[in-house]
This record gives sequence, structure tokens and C-alpha cells, in this order.
Amino acid sequence: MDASTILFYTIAAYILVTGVLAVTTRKIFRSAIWLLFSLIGIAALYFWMDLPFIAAVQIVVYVGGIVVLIIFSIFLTQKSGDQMPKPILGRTLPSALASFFGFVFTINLIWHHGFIENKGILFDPTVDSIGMQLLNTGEGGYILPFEVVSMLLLAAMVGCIVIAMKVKKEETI
Amino acid sequence: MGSGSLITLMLAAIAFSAGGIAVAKFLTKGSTNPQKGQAYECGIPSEGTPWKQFHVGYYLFALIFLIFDVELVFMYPWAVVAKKVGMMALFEIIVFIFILFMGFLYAHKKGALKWM
Amino acid sequence: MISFLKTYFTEVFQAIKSLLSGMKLTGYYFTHPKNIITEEYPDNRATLKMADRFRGEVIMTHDEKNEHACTGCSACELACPNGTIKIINKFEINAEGKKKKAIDAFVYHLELCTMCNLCIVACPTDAIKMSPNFEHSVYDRRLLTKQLNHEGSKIREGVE
Amino acid sequence: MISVGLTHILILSTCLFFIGMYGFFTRRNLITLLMSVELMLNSVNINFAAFNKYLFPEKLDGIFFNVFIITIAAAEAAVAIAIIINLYRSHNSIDVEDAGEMKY
Amino acid sequence: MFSFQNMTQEIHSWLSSLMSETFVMLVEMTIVGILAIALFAFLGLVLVYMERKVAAVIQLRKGPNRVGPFGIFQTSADTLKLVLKEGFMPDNVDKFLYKLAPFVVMITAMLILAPIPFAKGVQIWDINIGVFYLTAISSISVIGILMAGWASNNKYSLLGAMRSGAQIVSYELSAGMAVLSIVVLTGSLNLGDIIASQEDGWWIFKGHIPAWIAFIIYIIAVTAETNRAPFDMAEAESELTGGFHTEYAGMRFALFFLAEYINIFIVCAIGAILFFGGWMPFHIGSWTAFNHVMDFIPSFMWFFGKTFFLIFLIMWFRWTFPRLRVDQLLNLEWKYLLPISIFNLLLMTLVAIKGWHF
Amino acid sequence: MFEEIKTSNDGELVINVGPQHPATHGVLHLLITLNGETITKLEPNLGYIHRSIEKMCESLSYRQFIYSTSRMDYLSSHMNNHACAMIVEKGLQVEIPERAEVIRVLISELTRLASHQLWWGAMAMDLGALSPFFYSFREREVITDIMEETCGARLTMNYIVPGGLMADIHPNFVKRVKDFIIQFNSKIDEYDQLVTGNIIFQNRMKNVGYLSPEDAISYGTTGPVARGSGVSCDIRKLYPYSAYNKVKFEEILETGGDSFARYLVRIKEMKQSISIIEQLIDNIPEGDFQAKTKAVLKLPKGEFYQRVETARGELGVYLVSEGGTTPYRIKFRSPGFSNLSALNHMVKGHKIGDLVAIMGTLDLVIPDIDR
Amino acid sequence: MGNEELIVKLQELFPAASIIQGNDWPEISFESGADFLSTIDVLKSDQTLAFDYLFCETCVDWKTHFTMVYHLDSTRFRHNIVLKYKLDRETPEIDSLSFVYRTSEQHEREIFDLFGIIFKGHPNLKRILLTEDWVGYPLRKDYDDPINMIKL
Amino acid sequence: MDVIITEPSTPFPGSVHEVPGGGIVLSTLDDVINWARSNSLWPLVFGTSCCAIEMMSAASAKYDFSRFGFEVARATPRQADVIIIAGTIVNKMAPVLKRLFDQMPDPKYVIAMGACATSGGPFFYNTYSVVKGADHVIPVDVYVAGCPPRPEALLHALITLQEKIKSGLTRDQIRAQFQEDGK
Ligand code: SF4
Ligand code: SF4
Ligand code: SF4
Repeated sequence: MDASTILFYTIAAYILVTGVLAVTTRKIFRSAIWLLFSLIGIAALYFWMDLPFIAAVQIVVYVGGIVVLIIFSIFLTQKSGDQMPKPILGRTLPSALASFFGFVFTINLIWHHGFIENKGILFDPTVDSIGMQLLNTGEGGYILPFEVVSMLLLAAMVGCIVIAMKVKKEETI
Repeated sequence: MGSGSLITLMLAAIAFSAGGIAVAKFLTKGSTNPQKGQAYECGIPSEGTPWKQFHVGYYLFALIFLIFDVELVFMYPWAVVAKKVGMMALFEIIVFIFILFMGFLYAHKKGALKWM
Repeated sequence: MISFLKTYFTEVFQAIKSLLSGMKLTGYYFTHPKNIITEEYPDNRATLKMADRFRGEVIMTHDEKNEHACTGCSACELACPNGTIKIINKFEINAEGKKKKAIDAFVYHLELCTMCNLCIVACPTDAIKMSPNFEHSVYDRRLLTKQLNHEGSKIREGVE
Repeated sequence: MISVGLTHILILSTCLFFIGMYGFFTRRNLITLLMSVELMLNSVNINFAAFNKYLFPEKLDGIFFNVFIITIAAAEAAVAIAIIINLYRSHNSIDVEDAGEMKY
Repeated sequence: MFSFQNMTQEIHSWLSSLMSETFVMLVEMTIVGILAIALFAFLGLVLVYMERKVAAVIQLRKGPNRVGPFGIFQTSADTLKLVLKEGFMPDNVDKFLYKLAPFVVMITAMLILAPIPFAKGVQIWDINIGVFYLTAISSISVIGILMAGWASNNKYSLLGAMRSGAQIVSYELSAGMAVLSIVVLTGSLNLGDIIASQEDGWWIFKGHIPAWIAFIIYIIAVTAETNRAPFDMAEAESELTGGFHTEYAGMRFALFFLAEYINIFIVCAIGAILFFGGWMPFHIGSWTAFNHVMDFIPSFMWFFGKTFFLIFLIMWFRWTFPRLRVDQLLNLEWKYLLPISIFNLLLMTLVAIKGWHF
Repeated sequence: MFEEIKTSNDGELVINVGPQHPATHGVLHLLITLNGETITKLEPNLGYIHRSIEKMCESLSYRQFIYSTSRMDYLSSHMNNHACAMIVEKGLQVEIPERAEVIRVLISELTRLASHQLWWGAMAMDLGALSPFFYSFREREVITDIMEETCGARLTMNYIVPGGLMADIHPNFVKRVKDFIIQFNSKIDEYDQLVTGNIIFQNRMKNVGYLSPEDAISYGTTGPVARGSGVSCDIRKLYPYSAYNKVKFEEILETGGDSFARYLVRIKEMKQSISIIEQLIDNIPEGDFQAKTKAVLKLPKGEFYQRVETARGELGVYLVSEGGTTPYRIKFRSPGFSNLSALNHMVKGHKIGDLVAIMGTLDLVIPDIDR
Repeated sequence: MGNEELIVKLQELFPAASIIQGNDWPEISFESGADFLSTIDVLKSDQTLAFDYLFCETCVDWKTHFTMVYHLDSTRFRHNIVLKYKLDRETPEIDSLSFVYRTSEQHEREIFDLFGIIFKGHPNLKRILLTEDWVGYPLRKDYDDPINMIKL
Repeated sequence: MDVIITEPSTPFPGSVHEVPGGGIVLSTLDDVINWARSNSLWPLVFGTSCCAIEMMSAASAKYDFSRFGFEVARATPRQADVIIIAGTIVNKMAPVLKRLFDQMPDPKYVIAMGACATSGGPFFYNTYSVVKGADHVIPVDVYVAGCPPRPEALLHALITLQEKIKSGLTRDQIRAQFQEDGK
């Protein structure tokens, strides 16, 4: 077992443990923090997979953005100190079972699929190549999605503003 | 040294902080009194807890920030190759930014960037 | 649009200018350390000169024969707004066999004194005065209660 | 001991996915639901990256999908939170059970 | 020229000759860790001392001068005292998060150190996406602050944390834009490449006006990001008493304090790298003779010189300006800095593509 | 759980500001209700430094009670003493020598300058700029040195006795004051450079804490606070006392009504004070510094009222005498007490940061409010 | 208006009150029971009087009765009067002026705190300077507090 | 008066503070600890009345207590080491002071500045609301007399406090010592 393997298992365990905590903690703020750690763990996994760019994107967007936003919305809508109600057994049990069976099923599929790993070619996702392909107008270029993303973001932004400002107006009237 | 260095630094930070706190724990003895553990609020007993619902006047900024943050993410790969690609890159980014800037202007107009 | 941009940029430049002018001042002081006016107190004790009217504490002047001018008339005690002075008198039999009032102890509560000078003004014989000593830090507040007349001191001849 | 390969990563992501799913089913609070969804999206993301790395190392499409998914996740989170806050303002609650009876 | 590269290589080969691969790695890791801690502590002491002295001179005072010669042991005494202060925790806090928050802040501060080249060849990790990595990691620290603020169960802390949350995320944008404009010029995210590209002059001189604007925006944005006055909303002594660390005492507070200064150092180091060429000596185009003379000053001196100059700049701000109000702060970002930085970026792109820079 | 959310989701946070808080300049306790960062309600809670001076004065003689009043508004201690001395003189109907009057006014104006300088530094410090505090103290220390030389103390001078002054001015006084005027005139520009013109500062100050003239009168505000709203209320001008009718000066009025107007009033007042000092310093009349008074003072039966303009506004002393050696009842109408009552009105809808700015420009001295 | 004119004018308006020339300003006194609010209303709204500025409000304990003392100023004409109102010592009650002169809200709280006078219609009449659980009204002449007060 | 300062009865405490062991060899751990504590006294922002102005003067450029490392005034008791009680303490304030003191982590020190804080000062007699000395509320380490004490007097008090911390004695030990000496 070399260092890299140990590292992988550590990261995996870390992701899973924090993930489980994130969905089971009853304090909502803590839940957000656990989610955050889980997401950082995933970023670490990307580092481990030699995808630093994706890892950084993960951290920038998730940690710097989404989690902060989630925390803000927790403050806006919750009493953050309260414990959330304990989910009733009639609810946890079926969900746990469903998740478990889904898990077993999928694992089964993965186990039996037998992926052929392509080990010959060096995987080299430098930012440079990503950028080149991003701006490429030709075959396999992502210039169109790139521009479409801006439309998407525009739409999201306008949507947010419209939704978030709506009630505000009504309140003031 | 790659990711090893990250682990090293992380461990170093933990060792440093934990070490300091441990030293503090072993070398000092504190006194206890009933008021010590209470929240500090200018010397007056605190009323209620802050852990309640709280109006964050600036959450809209955070919403808009998130959008721009994603935009920024896309601009890193662009920036790296912009010089190589040449004018084309400039046009593409102008389109990209322009579209987003519309949203920005919209936000301004709607007063979303004012304090709520 | 143009006018908007114009005001926008003039605003920005005005702002930066005003900020720079402040930085110029602090920068000036940073580069001219000769403006430093700190007097290093415990080191300058030898040269520290208090203003001659400065009121630091009440003292009773004694001459070299260990004599003071206090008759024990209690005028200062009465004048003091906050009961700082307590005069404890005793009666001495002097040479002619007459009983004479004299102070036993001039108790001065430094911790209460507000240095208001009223007692000094009230004293008919100028027995007490203000001293500019200000170093009154102690570990125990009982040390601040002083007896101003020295041990074994007598009233000066001829003071009535 | 076998070295870590694609399968391991896939198992990890599956685990994560179903953890997210479990949370999605058990939680009743919209924000925690959103958090569970983020977990699920992330597990999918891992898959994209892993497939790209192990199966098609000559291409970058997995990475692009990854980035786009993150983008969309962000947009989705932003809109979702706007909606949640809005719901909260009008209904004073962000419990899913109440969300059922909400009418506009 | 004085270089560390040979030294590290020599150490590496010497170690390799002694023991096995894994052990070499462990030993090297330990050395790096200890060095990092030492650097951390050293920077903390020096920066706090510097801050106090700068403040003193600006304010016509002498500043600490009684503990050791010129008071240089003042900060050591302070640190020692903080360590020896009762490590104490209020009752009603969220114990776990309360304890965790300083660690998060410290770890982020430490992790950012990784790709910074302190001198020629002295770099812990030569990561390819250097600049992007820095932006990413630095965005974690806001979580530490939010955590500390919330866990303290104190109203001031919470308000301070929320403020700094909004503030840090907002200013990240314009800082990012300013950084990007240099990336556009160099075409690389790697810090080594960025420094190498300034071989014949620093970007602040080569990049015309856009570089200056980018620099100004960068300095403003990072001042805000590190919660320094005039943007110290998170602490805002006169409003929120202590801000997010109101309830922290002793060593834990010291960690926040230290992390704040380390963050200042880091952002200034990044600024120095991007705009002033990091450890690159002052070179002017093709004046080879002049450049050679400049090379005699060791590279780490250049690096620290520039960084400390920027730190001084930020301190200068602090001791000059009043604090902004929360809404004005956000207004500044969204109304002025962000639009300007976006257009500046476009301008810079034009300059870069047309090759108008030197 | 669900019900719980519904019942208490007002989203409001009640925060104590003070009594120990850097921005309250003492021990004022404000209970503020916040909605997010916006203040919806403010309730001052006084009395953390209520030293019962009024009760105490009832048992002090007319010579003694003056000294306890310098501890009220300690930044204008001389003016407080002045008011008390004047009320005793009014009761005794003694004419005090010209020289004493002029010196009293001179010291008053110096005190006002010192007070405004301290305010300037402290206000800048509230807003987060720390250096102005040190610059203002540089000039203030010069004044305190002058005070120390002549009056014998730096802050609570106790220089006035009923009937005149405790001692004549120090021989160096005139020269040092002249030096100070030169120094101050050269430094006042720095104030503008560093603070007044600063864009951040202006943004923090302008349109913050508006007080309309009607409200200013109704709330009984005086001093720079009222004058910032355009209400003329300078006692020195309206009901001149001491030597104030001999000097020319302007009453500074600003119409803005916001914090910035109040700021400007004080800055300009400093220049007026300098001009008063300039007019008087060369014309100190010769003569006695004290009128003859009895050792034990007794005021006739009756009621007396005396108003003076301290650095914070109008100080009124209301004294009821029953003919004895001590006042029967004494009431100090302190400027800060009324000024404070306008605070709630001014801060509503503003942010916490504004609260600090507004309190800074109200220039509260808490012992003056609580007495 | 000068003091003499004021006295004449006031005598016209309030024949029931006793008006004398005090040390500085005219003093107008009312016995307890007079309609206080309407008096103030007249004083404030009369065009030639216009007493719009209450600069001092206090109370004196005369051992047999209390006297409320109001000092009024007119920012328009700059004339002042002193208004006195006698109160019963057993049940000291008076109308609150807090809606006429807003400054009196705090002043009245202080007087309530130190003298124990009840102001009818005051929006927030509670102790302001002393703690809520304080016993007694310290500025009354018969107040005694052997624990806190050390007599000289 | 020609006398510049009347000679104080006790020898003047401390001038420039050497690093223990001459900066080279550290003597004992306790010395080091006391050295650190005595040279880094962060005051709590606590001024109630007139004396606070003199405390501010002590911070100002002319007197500058930052030379001793005292300038890091903390607004929260959690990070402060010393309370300088600058001003009168009244009955309503006493619980607040007690609370603030209680909330400070150990070790903590108190300086009573001015007549009011030491004994009630001008408000000792005939007042109903003043605490007659802050030591009725919290234990005080160093008393400074004066009304207000000049900034130098405060500096002197701080040096005295440093001296005390260096000696490593507790409040009670010092009291006992004085009692033995018979004043
Ligand atoms: S100076 Fe004043 S307080 Fe002190 S003893 Fe003399 S009269 Fe009393
Ligand atoms: S000091 Fe003076 S006033 Fe006091 S008792 Fe002695 S002689 Fe009388
Ligand atoms: S000792 Fe004197 S100066 Fe200090 S607070 Fe008390 S009265 Fe004020």
C-alpha cells in the first residue's frame, strides 16, 4: 500500500463521514459546516486525481459561494441555534432502506461492468489546454456553451432578483 | 513535492495551533465563577440568544456574487490563453461579459444592489 | 450616458484625491520622526519639571528643627469639601503652665483628596501647601492615609 | 492490495450519492434538502472527472462537464435560495410539508 | 547570484544517500513543516511589531521601546502572555465549532503559503494553477470567520461575522479581476512563470495605466479581504467591540490575530509577485549592466522588500482613514470597483493582445 | 417546531451597547433593537455614573459646591465652575473685577478649545480613524499645560472662587497662549486635510442623523447640536455674561441638521474661540483678580438661575436658597441630558455604524448627563 | 417682550395665577388643581408669547409640598418665564408635558426617579438614573439611606 | 518651588526592562512567565468619568503608554489583562464592573485610578449612589491617588503593577507583607 492509496482512503473516509454528518446532524448550521467539509474533501479528491483546476473551481464556487450563501439563508430563515426535529422512524427507515438498496444495486452494476481503464495516455488537463478548448470555435470546442453559460448566469441573476425582490415590494406597499 | 506539501502544511498548522492551545491548557490555571461563562455584552446580561432568525440585509449581494464568482471561474482559463488566441478571445470575452453586465445593470436598476 | 460617466469619474477622482491628501499628511509625519513629542516619563524623572502651581498632594512644611506652623485651628478641616482632613488635637501645658491647643495628628486621606486647594486658602498660618509630587501608586489603600505632621514635630515659635 | 482505480472512486461517489439521497428523503427543511442535492450533484461530478481521467485521458470533455455542472449547481443554488427566502417571507416557514399547501 | 535551489537539491540528494525514499519524504516534510511554523511565528512577531511602530511614528509617538532594545521583544512578550493566558471558553457556545474555527483560519493561512516563491527556487509547491489556487484557498478563510462568529453565541460576533462574510465574498471579485489582468499579460497561472515574465521589468511599469488601475484595485480589494481598516467591519472596535472574536481569549484569539497578519503578508506577497515581480530584481529592459548590479542583491531581499513595502502601504491606509459603513463598503465594491475592474480587464486584454506593453 | 418558528420570527435582535463600550464615551447604556443592521428602536438607560451631585451640593457650602461641579462636565469644568460662581455672585450681589471677568472668559475659551479638540479626536476614533486622536491631543496637551501652569491642574482646574479667581494668571500665561494660537492656526488645516475633506468621512457624516430645527427646539437640544440644525441658541450671544459682550464673535449656524453640519459647527467654533482669545489676550485689564468676599458666604433667600454656554451647550444652574450657608436645592440643567433625548429620534432607520457617528457628533459626556 | 410687558400680558391671560417678578424673570405660580395642560397650550401657542422651548424642568421639595418649576424660553422673542406649580406632598401628580415639549420626557423621568412625582400621560414612566429596585426618592428632603450615605 | 519632585519614599520601580537573564540565558520559567505578563498588559477600555480623559492623555503622543506595550486596548474583557478603573463607580455600575472583571480570563489585574476608584473621593460623603472605593466590588492591585491623577501618575501605577507581577506575589501576599512591615 503506497502513500497515494492511503491518501485516497483517508480522503474517501473523510468525505463520507462528513457527508453522513451533514445529512444527519440536527443543528442546521453544523450541517452546513459538515457539508462544507465534505465539499472540501471532494476538492481534495480532485487534487488527488491530478485535477487541480477542478479542485480550485470546486473550492471557489462551493466553499466561497454556495456555502456562504447557504449560511446566509440559514440566518434569514431559521433559528440557527435550535435543533431540527428528529426525523420520525417511519421516515428514516424507508429512506435508509431505499438508499441502501439503491446503493447495493448500483455497486452491483459497477462491479460487473468492468471498465477498461485507459492507462497508456498521459492525462494532462492543464489550464492551458482547457482554455484552448474552451475558446475553440471548431470541432470539440466549447465556445458556444461558454457563451450560453453567460446567458444562463444572466437568467439566474435576473431570476434571483425578480424572485427575491417580489415580496419586498408587496411588503412595502 | 506536490500534494505532500499540502498535507505537511496542514499538519504544521494543526500542530502549531493545537500545541499552543495545549501549552496554554497545561501552564495556566483559571478561576471559575458563574458569570465568566456568560456571553459578553458590554457588561450587561445578554437578552436572548443571537441564534435566532436574523435579517441579513445583504444576502442579495451574496446571490449576485455567486453568479459573478462562476463567471470568474470561466475567465481563468480564458485569461491564460487570451494572448495566444488573440483578438478572437477579446471578442468572445466581450460578448460574455456584456451579457452578464446586462444582468448587473438590471440589478442596479432594480435596486438589488442597494441595502435592503 | 456621457454625463453620467463624467460625474462617475469625477467622483472617483475627487475621492482618490481626498484620500491621497490624508495619506500625504500621515506620510509626512511618518517620514519626519522629529515631530515625535513623546516624553519618556520614567526616564525623564530627573528633568521632569512640574508647573509650580501644580497640585499633587497636600504637605505640611517642616523646617529643619522639625517645626511646623499648624495651630490646630481646624479651619482647613472645615473648608475641605470632602472630609479629607482630620485634625486630632491634644492639649499641651506650656512653660507658663497654660494649656495650649496643639495638633496631635494631622490626618490626611490622600485617597479622598481632590486637590481643590481650599484648605490651603483657608489656613491662616500657611502651615500646609501643595506639593507637585504625583507618584502615589500603592498596593494597599491604607498607605494613602497619611499623617502630615512629622513624628515629634512641634509648632514653630511665634505662630498663633 | 490493489491500487486505487476507477471502481474505487465510483464506489465512493455512489456512497456519497446515496447519502445525499438519504438526506433528501429524511430532511424536511428546504435548505437541508438543497444541501443534500448539492451532495448528490457532487457525487455525479466526481464520476465525470473520474471517467475522464481513467477512460478517456486524451479528452477534456469530462472536465468541461464538471465545470458546467458546478456552474449550473451554482445557478440552481442561487435561484433555489432566492425561492426559499421568498417562500419564507410569505409563509414564515420553509418546511416541505408546508410547501405542499402553498399556493400562489 | 545567491540561490536556494542548489541548497535544497543538495540536501535532498544527501538525504537520499542516507535512507529510503519514504523516509526522505518524511524527513523533508518535517523540515518543511518546522520551517513553515517558524516562518509563521516570525512573520507574526515582525508584522505586529512593525504595525505598532508604524502606527506610533505616524501618530507622533515612540511606540514600544522598553522591552528589549527598541522594544523588539514587545511582541514576543505579547505572544508569550497570550499563550499563558487562561484558555477559556464561554458556556453557551457551540463547543465544537468554537474550537474548530481558529484551526480553520490557521490552516487556510498556512495552505496559502504553499505556492509562494520566497526567493529564487524557494517554493514549497510549484503548482501549475498557482494564482487560481491562491484565490480558491483564500476564500475558505471566510468560513472560519463565519464559524467563529456563529459559534460564539454572541450578538456582536454574529454581526461581525455576517459583515465580514458579505465583505470578503464581494471583494474577492475585484481582487480576482485585478489578478486576472496580470494573468492575461503573462498567459500563465503559474507564479514562477509570472515572475519569469518580469525579467525585463515589473508589470507595474510595463503594463501602462491598466496595470496601475489593476494594482490600485488589487490593493483596495485585499485590504478589504483581510478585514483591515478602513474595511475592518468585522472587528469594528467602536461598533462591535471585538467583532467575530469577541468571545475568544488567550491562545485562540492569538491564532486569529496571527492569521490576520499572515493573511496580510500573503496578499501583499501575491501583490508583490504579480505587480512587482516577486523576487525578481529591479531590471530595466536591456540595460544588462544595470541588471547585473541589481542581481547582486539576494532575491529573498527583493521579495521581502517589496512585500513589506506593500504591507506598509496597507498599514498606512489603516492609520489614516476612517472606517466605512457596511452599506457603503458594499456600494464601493459593486458600484465602483467591480465595473471599473471589469473594464480594466478588457483594456488590459486589448493591451496584451496588441502587444502594447513593453 | 413549526409553531415555534411562527410565533417568534420577528427577526429582531436586541443588543446592549454600553455601559462599557468604546463608542459610548463613558458608561451610557443603549438598548438597541436591530433588524439586520438597521436600528429600529433605541432606548437609553442612564444612571451608570449618577453620582448624586445635586444631593451632595445640598450639604456643601457655597465655596465648596463649586468644586464638585467640575466633575460633572469635566471637559468644560471651567465653564461649570463659572456658572456656579456667577450664581453665587448674583446672590451676594458682588461686582467682580474686570480682570477676573476677562481671565475667566479666556480660560473658558481655552477650555472650549480643548474640549472640541478632544471631541474631534474621539469622534474620528469612533469612526475608525485613530491618528486624528493623537494629532488633536498634541494641541490639547499644550492647552492643558497652560492650564496647569495657571490653574494648577490639568482637567479639573478649580480656578474660580466666588468673587473672582483663585490666583492671578501665571506670568508666562500671555506668552504661552500667544504661542499656542500660532501653533493652532498652523495645525487647523491638518484637521481639514485629514478628516473634513476625506471622502469616507463625508459619506459617513452627510445625511446621517438629521434633526430638524423644530425637533431641535422641542427636544431642548442646545449648543453645537442645535446650531447644526440652524437654531440660534448661543448663550454667549443671546444672554451675554461675563466679558462676552466686550468681544466680537459670530454664532456659528449651519442649516444641514445632519452629523456633518454639527461637525462643521464645532470646527468653526474652534476658530471663533481662537478669535475671542486673540481679542482678549492683549487686553487683560489691570487690577485685582478677586473681589472681597466674606469667609463664610450666605445667600439671601430666593431663587437664582444662571445660564452659561459650555462646550456642549447650555448649562443652567437653578439654585434655591433658604438663607443658609448651603443651597436648599440645586439643579443643574445639563446640556447633554437634553441632547441625548434626541438620539432616539435621530438614529431610527440608520445602521449601527451611523449610531456611532451620531453619538460622536452629539459629543456626549456621560457624567454631565447623569450628574 | 420685556419682563414688565410679560407680566401685564400674563396677568391678562391668567387672572387666577399669582405673578411676581423674580430675580431674573417673571414667575407665574399655580396652585395645585389648576388646569395645567391648557395653560401650557396657551403659553406655547399664543402668538405674542410663543414659549416653544422648555429649557429646564425640575422640582423642589418644600417639606410641606412640592413645587414643579418650569423655565420657558421663546426662541422667537427671546423672553423667558418661570412657571411654578404646587403639588400635594401625599399624592404628587401632574400632567406630563412629554407631548408638548419632547425634551420633558426624559426630564420627567428623572423627576419621577428622584422625587417620585407621577406624570399623568407619560409614555414611559420608570426609573432612569437609579436601578429599578431602588427604594425611596433620594432628592426628597426626608430621604435617608444609612447604608449608602455617610454623613460628614 | 525649586524642588522638582519630592523624593518618593520607596525606590523607584523599574526603568528599562531587561529580558530576563540578560537576554541570553533564561533563568527560570516563572521569571519568563512573569516577564511576559508584566510587559504585555492589555487594558480593557473602561473609563467611567473624568479620570478616563487622563487615561486617554496617557495614551496620547506626549505620554504614550504604548512604550510599555500597553496600547493594545481591547474592548472585550476576554482579551484584556488589566482593568484601569478610571472614574467613579456607582451602585448601578458596580454589578457591571464585577461582571466585566469576572469575564476576564486569568491572570487579571486591576488598577484603581483616581480618588473615586480608590475610595469614592469627592463623593465619599453625603452621596447615596457612589461605591466607596472599587475594592468593595473587585480586588484592586494598585491604587493611584489624585483627582484626576496626571498621566505620568498612571504610568507610575502601571510600572508599579509591572513590578508587582514580576515579583510573582499575589495580592494577599503583598498585603500581608505591608502588614508585617507595620506600614
Ligand atoms: S485640597 Fe481640597 S480636598 Fe484636598 S484636603 Fe484640601 S480642601 Fe480637602
Ligand atoms: S493646617 Fe492651617 S488651617 Fe489646618 S489646622 Fe493647621 S493651622 Fe489650622
Ligand atoms: S477621581 Fe476625580 S477626576 Fe477621577 S473620576 Fe473621580 S472625580 Fe473624576
